[in-house]
Amino acid sequence: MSEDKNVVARYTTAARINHWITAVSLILLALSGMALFHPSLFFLTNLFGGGQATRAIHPWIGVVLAISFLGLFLRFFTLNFWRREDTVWMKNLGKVINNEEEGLPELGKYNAGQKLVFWGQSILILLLFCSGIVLWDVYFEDYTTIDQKRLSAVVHALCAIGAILIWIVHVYAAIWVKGTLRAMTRGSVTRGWSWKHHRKWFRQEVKKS
Amino acid sequence: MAVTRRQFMKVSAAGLAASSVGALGFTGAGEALAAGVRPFKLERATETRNACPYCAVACGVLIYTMGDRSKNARSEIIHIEGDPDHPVNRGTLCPRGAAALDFVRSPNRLKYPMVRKPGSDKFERISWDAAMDRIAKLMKEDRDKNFVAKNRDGVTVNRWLTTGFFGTSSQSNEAGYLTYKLVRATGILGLEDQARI
Amino acid sequence: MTNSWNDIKNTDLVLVMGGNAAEAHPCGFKWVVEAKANNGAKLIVVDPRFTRTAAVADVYAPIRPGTDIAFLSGVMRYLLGNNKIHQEYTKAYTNASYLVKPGFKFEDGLFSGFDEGRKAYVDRSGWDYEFDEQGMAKVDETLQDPRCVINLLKAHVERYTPEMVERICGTPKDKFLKICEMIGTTSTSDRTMTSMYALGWTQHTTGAQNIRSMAMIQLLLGNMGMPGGGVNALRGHSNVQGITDLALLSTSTPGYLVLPTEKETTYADYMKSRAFKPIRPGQTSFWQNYGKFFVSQQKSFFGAAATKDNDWAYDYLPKFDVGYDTLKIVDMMAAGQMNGLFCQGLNLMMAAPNKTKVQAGLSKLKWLVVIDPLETETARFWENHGEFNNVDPKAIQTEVIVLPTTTFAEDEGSATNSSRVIMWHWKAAEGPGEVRSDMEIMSDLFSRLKTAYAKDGGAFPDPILNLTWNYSNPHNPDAAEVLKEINGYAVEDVPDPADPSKLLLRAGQLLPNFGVMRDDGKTSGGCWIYTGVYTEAGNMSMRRDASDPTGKGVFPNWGFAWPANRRVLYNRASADPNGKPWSERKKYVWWNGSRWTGPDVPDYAPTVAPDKAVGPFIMNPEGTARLFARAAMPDGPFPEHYEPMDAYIANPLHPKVTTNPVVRVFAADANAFGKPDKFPIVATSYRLTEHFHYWTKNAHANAVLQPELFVEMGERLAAAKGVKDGDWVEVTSQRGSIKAKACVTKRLRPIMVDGKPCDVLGVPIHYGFIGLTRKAHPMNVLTPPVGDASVQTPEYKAFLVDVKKTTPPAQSPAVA
Amino acid sequence: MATMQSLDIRRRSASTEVPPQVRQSAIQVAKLIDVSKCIGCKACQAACLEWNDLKAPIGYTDGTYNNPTDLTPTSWTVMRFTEYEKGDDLEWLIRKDGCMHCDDPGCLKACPAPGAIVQYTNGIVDFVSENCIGCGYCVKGCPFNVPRISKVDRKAYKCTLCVDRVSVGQAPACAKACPTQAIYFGSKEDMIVHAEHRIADLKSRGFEKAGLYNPPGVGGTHVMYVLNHADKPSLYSGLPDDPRISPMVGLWKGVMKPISLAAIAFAGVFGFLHYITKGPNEVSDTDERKADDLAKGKGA
Repeated sequence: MSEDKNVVARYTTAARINHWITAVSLILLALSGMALFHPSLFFLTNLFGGGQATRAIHPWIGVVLAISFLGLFLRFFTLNFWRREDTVWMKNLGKVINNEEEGLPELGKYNAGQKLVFWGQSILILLLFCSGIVLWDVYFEDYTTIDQKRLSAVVHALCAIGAILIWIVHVYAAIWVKGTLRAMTRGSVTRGWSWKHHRKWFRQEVKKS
Repeated sequence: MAVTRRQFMKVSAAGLAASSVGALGFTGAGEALAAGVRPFKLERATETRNACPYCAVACGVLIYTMGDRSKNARSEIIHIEGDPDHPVNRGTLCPRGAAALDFVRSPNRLKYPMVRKPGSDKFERISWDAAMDRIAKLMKEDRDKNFVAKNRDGVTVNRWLTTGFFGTSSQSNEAGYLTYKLVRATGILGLEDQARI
Repeated sequence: MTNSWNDIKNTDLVLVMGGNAAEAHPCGFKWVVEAKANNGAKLIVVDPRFTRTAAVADVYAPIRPGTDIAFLSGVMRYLLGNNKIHQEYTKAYTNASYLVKPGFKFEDGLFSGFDEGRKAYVDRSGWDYEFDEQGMAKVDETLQDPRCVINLLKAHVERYTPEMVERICGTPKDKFLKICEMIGTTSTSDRTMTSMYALGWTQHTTGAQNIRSMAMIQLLLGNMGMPGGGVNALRGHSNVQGITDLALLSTSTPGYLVLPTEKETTYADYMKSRAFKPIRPGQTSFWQNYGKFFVSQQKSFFGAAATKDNDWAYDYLPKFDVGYDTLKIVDMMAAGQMNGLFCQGLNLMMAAPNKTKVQAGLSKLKWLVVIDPLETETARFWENHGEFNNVDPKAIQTEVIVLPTTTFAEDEGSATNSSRVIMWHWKAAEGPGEVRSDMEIMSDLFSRLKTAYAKDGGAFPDPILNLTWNYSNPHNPDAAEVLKEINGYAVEDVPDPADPSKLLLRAGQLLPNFGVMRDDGKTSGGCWIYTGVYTEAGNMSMRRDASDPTGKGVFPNWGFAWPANRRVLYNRASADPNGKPWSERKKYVWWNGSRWTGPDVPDYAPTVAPDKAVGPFIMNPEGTARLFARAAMPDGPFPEHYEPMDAYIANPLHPKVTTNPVVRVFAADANAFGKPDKFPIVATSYRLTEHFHYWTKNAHANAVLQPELFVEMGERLAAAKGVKDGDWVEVTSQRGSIKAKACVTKRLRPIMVDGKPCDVLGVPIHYGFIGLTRKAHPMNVLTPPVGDASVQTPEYKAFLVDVKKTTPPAQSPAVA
Repeated sequence: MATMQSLDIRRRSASTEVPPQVRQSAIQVAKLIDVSKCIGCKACQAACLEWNDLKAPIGYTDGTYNNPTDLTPTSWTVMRFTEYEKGDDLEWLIRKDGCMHCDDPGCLKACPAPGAIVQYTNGIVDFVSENCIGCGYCVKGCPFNVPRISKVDRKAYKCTLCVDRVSVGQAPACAKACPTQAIYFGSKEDMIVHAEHRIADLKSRGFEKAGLYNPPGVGGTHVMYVLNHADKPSLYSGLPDDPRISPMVGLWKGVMKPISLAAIAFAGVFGFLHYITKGPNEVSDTDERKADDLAKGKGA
């Protein structure tokens, strides 16, 4: 338990740094990737010092993301195994969206939505990483055929869009569900927030103290 | 005749280049759409009519040089391509002729007279004067010593057999003629070129 | 070339044999492609390799290297036997009807007059016509007499049946007959064949006879002097034609005059064998003017010092005992008989056969002067380049002086192309560093020698002291001035022979044509065939009128073609004896009732009417062309197949005389030849289109296009040796061995020779240890030091080797 | 001589602006490569190197005549040699490879950098180096495997059809050099007519299947071939039988682009609407109290 008696510790400092490295990488990747994906967004390359620089930097940011995300993955994957209550929660997704959460099962550290975000990003980032390597001509041009590169381009773009959509959901959820953001900014959440959203986890935390 | 054509070519090339700027129509397309067409590199180059140095098709070539032959501009050859008027090649060139520039500008061009002394493992640079003096001296020594004025039968033969001369089939007729005169005047019989090897 | 590059477009059939025109002369070959595309012409390629010329051919046939005479004799047999000859042409314009002396015989591979001990036809008196009392050759117009040339020829080629051709050449009979049939179609008056050959025919011990064989075929077909016909030598260097004309050759002087032999002790002796009296009634026998050309030339060389009294400075010329050709010079060098050598733009280390011998010879010289725009193997023959040139510089005592020269782009002057067209080129820029032109170098050398001889005297200084060098700038003459000297001018006023009261030429006036040359010293001219190139009307080699009024590819006002601006030689033969064109389609030069006319300059006296029966081959004293060569060739009046010196098989025609019996073999080379038991593969050398000899390995782009030495071999041979594309192989001949990468190809199939499969291996010549290309063993390590019996061109095109898989060469540090 | 023509732009890579459409080039240019006349001499390669100031590296031989062995950033055209045995007869099929200047260029379609690839109204497809970002998408877009990315400057290179020469009324360097008129340059219309004559000649010489290679899958090309065996283009060192822009590239650079942006926009809009209609999900006081209770051990 936190020193502050009114809050519950949710993320360690290391976890938060890890998260924010991932977050920043993902945003930069999205910006640079979108710049190269759609002509109307090419102007975004100016953020990175022009088209050449964007093209050169993007894969390196991808490497940062991959490593960083691997850290997150190792940290959290055990907490993201699917449980029976997640299925129930998912069945009541409509209620969740309508801010009617009465009667939903008590949840552990993560709800089903968060788990889907987690697994979704895990899979997509893996795919992005692999397809990105294939497309990273500077170092890997000679290892694949052009058809494999073409496939990778499609996969990369699709996964990127997927990841961006998930990211939007993720960010919006943090905005929508008040009190969430501080988990990643200050590392702790209020007791009330914990009670409301992750009661099972809250109980465990209480028990631990 | 040559001058006329060269002048004509110069005028027309410049004309083409100038009119093309308008023809490109980039002003109409707008700055954003102007493409980076590489400027025509021969626009103001000096054109000289020459012949390919390789095989005996002797294709006509046009040599383009940087510099307008003014006193203070050293001409540098920047491009060589076929002479479209030449009846045989009509502007075409083979892979050797098309790369004749790389022969002229080869890193393996000899630039200075050099001598390799007996037993040495290197060339040393010498002056033209020293080189030519040395050659004349070597020639005269050998000729004076080994010139055969009469053969065993006492017939005048005036020949010099201990020095040979391989001439080149790539020099001009005029250079070849001078070479012939000089070599024969010394009495050398061992005079050959690439004609039959 | 008897015809011109442009004229090829007029042809109906192109035979590329003994050459590889598409690769060696791509821009000239365009006229073959043009003839195919626009004249319905067909292209036949006969070559040991399926070349890039073959890639665009209608018919390709393989042939074993060095068996061209057997093939061509087989063609002659077919033409004669199937009446596919141009009867009227053959009868009127060749010596077909001439009677040959009874002394002429051919038995067991030898012509009459052979001396076994001297390996020469010592008595060639039988190789001639029968003459009547007036000294005129006897003829049988009915062609019935068995001693007629044509009947002797028939008998001679009778042995070359299609089966024999297949046995010797390895050319499948059906392919051979198909080609014969195609060639036969050009015996009609409205169709012509052109022959394009190059070093594939010359570089054999039977080189000159290869070409003669084709000339005979063309005569039988009536294709000489015809548009789209002729025998066309595709010459190698840009000015090899000009330098041949100007005689940078051991026993020649400019304009195809011959240097005196030591037997010709006086000018009168010399001229005795050069009377060239006609041997048929009323013939031109143009060489009767020999004296005029010779005297004018001596005046050019020695000016006022050449007088009637001193026999026009006859003694100033060296007199030869034997020819000092390349092989002879190298042999003398290797025997330590030479002290000094100049290599002016000729890379002897690469260009002469048997590199080991050349290397040894150069090492025995006291001094070597290399005049070249590029680094060469010759200039660095003493330098160690690992296994590519494994020598010890310390042991080599030759002093080497290298003089850098300008290239084509950096000097001006004229050059003569393969079509004999003399064309001027202009200087574009200065060369790099301290380079000087050949003219400047020669002038400098001359000036120093002259000064030294004037000052100190020495051996026979007269020709040096009296050599004309009276140019405005004697240290670096203006090329135009030299061309004027070559063209010739009147030394003093020349009266008109027709009307002595009139002046034909003023003193100093440039000669308009060689017809005005004189043997009394009144005219000067360095090379009679060039006369007309620089007249009072200006420098004709500068003419650049690209018009071709008749569309026959003549371009009469582009440059100047020797002789007399004539583009097709023997063109009188394009009209029948009555002066009418043989056919409308092949109309070229004809009699219009008062003179000869047509798009070209007639090769004939312009106003001599056809009824005078003057033959079209005006250089010959008989006025006709020779199917029977008389004694002009050292190895026989008819061509005969002999095996290359590295003989693959015993000659099936006469096993006792397998090789050319009169080939010159130096004592030092007695063991230089390989036998098939040890070297069972036939090799041939050749040029690649991406390279020019040994220059372009120094040019970046060409080094990119073909960077490294390889040898080509067929799939059967490669399989037998366990070799794949790109593997290193060692090729060994009796002379030595080289390493190269293997190029395994379907284009070299084994051919059936004498009933057995024969593998052929090809080696490009271009690579050495200097250059931007990958370092390589010069391939002339492999080639035999022996030449054509007639002109001593080395036998590069057919030799025996063995091949095996090997390891890459150890790379040595790069130099130059 | 090539004809003078304007070089207005018809297409420009990754551009949302529409090029001016009013002016239309009078002439579509084309280069016709007649393999039946080609002697594989590589004059075109040498001329290309010289004109474009390319210093290709000097390589090694691999035991074939193909040198350089492939297109590179410094070799924009290469000859490809194939030995083709047809019964007892051998044919040496030699093809000059290089940019085909497709009418519907896959490279341009794939390129993400505005103006890095342009197609002029005369049909020439050109790479504009200053705009090129070196991503290699053109390589993926090209149905002929032509563009190459330089390892030195990471920019894409290929044959420009000598646009600098054509723009001043000269033929491309390769076409001018070709000794046997195997490369012929002019208006596309004229080239097609010329090709018909050539095909007739080839048919008369026994090449029944001779024909023109001007593949419709890419809208036709401005570099066309006359082939002896037009029924089997792939005989010629793998010339595609029916080239078209890869469907994957079509997907990637086609529908995916708008759909993706729409999806992202939709997600954003959905979130916004959700927020303003449903409002934030806040923790109530009750929740706080119950949580406190639990924390203090009173809760359930």
